[in-house]
Amino acid sequence: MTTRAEYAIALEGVSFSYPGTDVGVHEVDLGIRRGELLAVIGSSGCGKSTLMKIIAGFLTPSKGRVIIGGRDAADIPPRSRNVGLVFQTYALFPHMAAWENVAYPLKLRGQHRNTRRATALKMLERVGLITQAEKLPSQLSGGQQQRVALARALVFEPQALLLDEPLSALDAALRVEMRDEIQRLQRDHGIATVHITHDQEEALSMADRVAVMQNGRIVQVGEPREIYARPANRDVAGFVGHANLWSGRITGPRMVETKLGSLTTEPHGRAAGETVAVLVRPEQVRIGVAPENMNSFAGVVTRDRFLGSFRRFDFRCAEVTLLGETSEAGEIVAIHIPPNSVQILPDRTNAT
Amino acid sequence: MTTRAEYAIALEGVSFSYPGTDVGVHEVDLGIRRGELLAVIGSSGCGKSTLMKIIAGFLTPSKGRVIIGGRDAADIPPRSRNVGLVFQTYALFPHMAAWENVAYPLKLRGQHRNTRRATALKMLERVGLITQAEKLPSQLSGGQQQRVALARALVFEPQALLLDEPLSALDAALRVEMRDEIQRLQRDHGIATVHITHDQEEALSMADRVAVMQNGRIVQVGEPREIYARPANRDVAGFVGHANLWSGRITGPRMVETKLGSLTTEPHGRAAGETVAVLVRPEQVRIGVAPENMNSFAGVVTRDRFLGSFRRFDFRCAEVTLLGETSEAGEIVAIHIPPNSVQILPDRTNAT
Amino acid sequence: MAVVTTLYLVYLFTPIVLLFIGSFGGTWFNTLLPSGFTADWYLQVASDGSFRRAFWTSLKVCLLTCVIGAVVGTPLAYAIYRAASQKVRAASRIVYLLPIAVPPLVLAFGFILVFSSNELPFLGSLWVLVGGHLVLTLPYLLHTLVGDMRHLRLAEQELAAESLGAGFFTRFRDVVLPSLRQSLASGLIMVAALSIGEFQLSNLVAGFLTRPYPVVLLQAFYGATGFACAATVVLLVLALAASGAGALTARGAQDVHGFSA
Amino acid sequence: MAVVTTLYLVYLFTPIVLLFIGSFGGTWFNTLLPSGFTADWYLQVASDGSFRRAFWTSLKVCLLTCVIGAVVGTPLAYAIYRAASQKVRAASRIVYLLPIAVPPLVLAFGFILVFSSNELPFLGSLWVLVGGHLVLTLPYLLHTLVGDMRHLRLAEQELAAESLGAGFFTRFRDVVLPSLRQSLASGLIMVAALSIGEFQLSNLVAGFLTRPYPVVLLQAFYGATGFACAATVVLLVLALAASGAGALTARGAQDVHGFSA
Repeated sequence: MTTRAEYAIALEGVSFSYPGTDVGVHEVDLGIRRGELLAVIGSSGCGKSTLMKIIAGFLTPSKGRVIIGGRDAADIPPRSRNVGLVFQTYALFPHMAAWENVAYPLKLRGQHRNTRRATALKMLERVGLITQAEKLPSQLSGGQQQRVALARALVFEPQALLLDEPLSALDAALRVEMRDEIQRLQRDHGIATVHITHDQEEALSMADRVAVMQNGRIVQVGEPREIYARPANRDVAGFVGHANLWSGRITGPRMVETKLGSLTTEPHGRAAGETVAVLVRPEQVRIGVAPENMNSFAGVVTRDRFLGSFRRFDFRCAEVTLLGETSEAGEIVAIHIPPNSVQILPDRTNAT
Repeated sequence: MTTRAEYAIALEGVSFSYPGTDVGVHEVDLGIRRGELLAVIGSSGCGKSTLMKIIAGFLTPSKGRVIIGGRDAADIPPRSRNVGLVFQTYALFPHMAAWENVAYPLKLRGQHRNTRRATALKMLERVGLITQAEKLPSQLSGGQQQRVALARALVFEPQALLLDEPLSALDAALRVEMRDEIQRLQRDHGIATVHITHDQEEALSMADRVAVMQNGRIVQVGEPREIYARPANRDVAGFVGHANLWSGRITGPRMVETKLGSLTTEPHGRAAGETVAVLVRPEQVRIGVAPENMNSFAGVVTRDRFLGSFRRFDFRCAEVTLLGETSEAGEIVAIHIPPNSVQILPDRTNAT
Repeated sequence: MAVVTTLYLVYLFTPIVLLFIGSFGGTWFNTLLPSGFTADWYLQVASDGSFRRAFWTSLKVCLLTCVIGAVVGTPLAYAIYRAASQKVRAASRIVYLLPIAVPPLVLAFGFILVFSSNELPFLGSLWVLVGGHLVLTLPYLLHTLVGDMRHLRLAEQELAAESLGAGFFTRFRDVVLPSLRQSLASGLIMVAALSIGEFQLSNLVAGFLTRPYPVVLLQAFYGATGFACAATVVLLVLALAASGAGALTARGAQDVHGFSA
Repeated sequence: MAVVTTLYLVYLFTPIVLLFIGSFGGTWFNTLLPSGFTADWYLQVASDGSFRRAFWTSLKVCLLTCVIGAVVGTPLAYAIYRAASQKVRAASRIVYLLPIAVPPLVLAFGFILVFSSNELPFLGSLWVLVGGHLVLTLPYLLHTLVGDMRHLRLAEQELAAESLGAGFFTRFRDVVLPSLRQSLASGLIMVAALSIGEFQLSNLVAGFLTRPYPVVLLQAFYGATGFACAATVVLLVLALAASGAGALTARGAQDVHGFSA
């Protein structure tokens, strides 16, 4: 357990509902460690943007506390929270040149024009925009505006950085490029960062830790690898990464019954008859028949998606369509699932 | 070679420039076979949307011929080309219910109200929207509107289907889902389809063949696997899939010199001293040192992106950062590149 | 902010409230408020022959302006929207700017010049009045229609319809017109409200028998205050009814694309 | 389409062209066009005392309307834009609709009632005139400003500024006002054009010495045609200059968000 002092930002039992609705966040406990990039993911309406507004101080929680840099932030207005924000639409000031946008927080802090210009230019250099310093936001591309917004949010050395869907206005190729850019800046500054996104791939590939939100609650927090490999429940498993998910019924200490058939698992320690969810990640599906036919199924490939370094196929056997991934070319007539790749999860959302 | 009759749509030496500019398409030869899904990819402004407008008849080429169903389409106006179109913004009629939208082309063909309603409902059932038939487009989600647009473009059994960036208005998860949906409908109808997109992953995973456009010209046409494995030039290699691309100079029959160092390749048949581009796909980068240190390099991982079933890492050795992919966890201190994974491509765009 | 807003609204509504009070007041002379309560002034207005004629003239002109406006305005708006050329766009800008750039008085005098000539001696006829109202109101209608066409991405809808097999007139009937129903309705009701309230041009080009309501109303101002108040309230209610209906018909997005209330 | 557009433009510009011709014409009586060429009418207008006084009155009223409009309108627009509550939005709808829903004649009569009372005997003063123009023009200014605020996503800019450390007044000075420079300019020039052309309200509430130009102009219509033409052209040029400047200042996007020409 990390102590409170190690957190740049900590939320303790924070709740908030929009007036007259049930929508909001409920009993959220979450700590963002110094220097870490924490991604908050969830589908739209899950409360992740509300959470960001609470941290930034634009919303006041009805219950619980927001601790920033070890201090209760309840009485600190947004403008004094010393937290850098980047919006989906960048929210640059259209009448200020790129460098003036970046220098604005320094101006507010009373720095002399020459000093703040120098600092802003240095910051623009770090985001690779030194040649665009005199341009207005409308003269910059989407990716460049994004970089200016990042520079502006970092230049005053805030205690934390909050990114609200910063990449969703960019197109596919640029989005992947900007992931690296954001991560690099975040590492260079060693700044605690909350990254709000609905794109699980973005979260997994960038974050030190990922918090998964559902219906205003945080259902799992962990490293990307952990979230992916040991999802807390069926919904998290389905939301994070590709997944084969079936309902199952325990039929023995190492057996579970699914609509695909009876699957051998590692010892799972659950009682016979229990209803569970069964997860098999597509890359764990092996091609060909296993010794003694264990967890092996014959069938046909009904769809084959070439994704460059690998292919993702739909494999139809009996009534079930299974998702698999392989880097091997060639026809597939049978697959098998190693027992240690069959994961037993609690059915539905009723916790770990 | 396919004969002309096998093509649903064929372009022969088609050129078009927007008045007063050099922008447009130049000398395009392209055939879309019956029943095939052909993706046209390229960055924005490469001419792919112009190509679609030419096929649909909204633009008249200044040179060359458009052959639809074996007939020269020069004198056929757009409304008689019998080609189904799906736009990025769906372009549904806002005052018509979903079923009326789908039934509209049948109405134009003089079908009785009851007949066309029945056909439209059958079509909506195929796209899984039978329960939404009476709703107006504004009451449907983006994905549902997309399905209605597809149903409307298919219901009159057109000779071909043209999709203009049909997925770019959807969010990440829905986009992947709709890829499968479009592919399924296209297969079920066995309809020749041109799919315009800037997203190379989308093209590779969906299409039977992919045409890559650059500056108004088609630079390569082939199956996804072929485009990925044997790109025609450096630019195609960089645009399709992830790639390590370096400039190189041939130093021997099986040697090429790059900034990474000297690399051993398969026999490449190029003259010593020739300037080339060297391509290594990230998934072909192997971890650890090879026997006799062939193409082996020591270094450190500077960035590590977890992507679920694998990770993509930046590996820094000497002055070069190399992109690699692996499904193995653990630290990486050295990598090597098998000689058959080092591809020699012509430098720059000067043809195959 | 709330203080400024409140003050402004008070400033705005005091005159209107006074009008209402005055129209029901018995006597009113050099006091802040009138004394007594009576509906008499309204009865007087209703029984006054010139007011009755003017009332019907106003309604007639208003209706004709709306009908001709719709017939001329819809294709015109469509032409402006579809126009690729810079010239047509420039021309449309001029049309939009007209009601602001050219005071109605100037236009009215121009009309007098045109229609008092021997060749076109129509001054005083109802049709000149309708023509004048048309010029004054069409820019608002066009602005509403063109704004909504952009908002609805009509061009893309048409491309889709064309690819599905619809020719020009079919598209116009099936796609363009139905899409514009709502904005045509809200635009026309605005036209109606403007036409009913128009005074400057009407005052100069109307004949004695074709004087619309506001022109006759002006003369009432020199008579009894209560009578004038009642006559004014009638005009206000007429105009409010029209624009109120317009507000109800307007699209939700009208705040974004213009005065299409 | 092209035919309709051309006919409409001809219909629109014929009166205005005739005005120009008439203002330079020697004699003009019952013929389509006048005969002779003279600049005499303009000289007569320039030397006429009441026209000169009216010209300066109009400019004075226009300037005051613009200045007060800017001072009152900017915070008002901001309040409307930021208002979360449905009530304020409804109130702002009413303000926008005013110039269409309430004929200026009605407003003018209301003003007479208010300012001819013993308590507020200001009828005929310049300030009542300015007040009237303010009520008539402010809705257009507010509409332009609020539209641009939405267009510029000012709320998000403010959130960003707040997170960077800016308090309310700092934000208003550094972010809100500079962002609105352009739309304030274009809105005010529209206000100026409207104020210069205003006749109905001015005609009723102006005193003999504070009559603005259009009111005096009306009397010219009963004199020599050439004189009236020249006097009208002066008004037209004044209004056109103002709105022309407005068109140049307007944002490129004004077609989308209202009459902010």
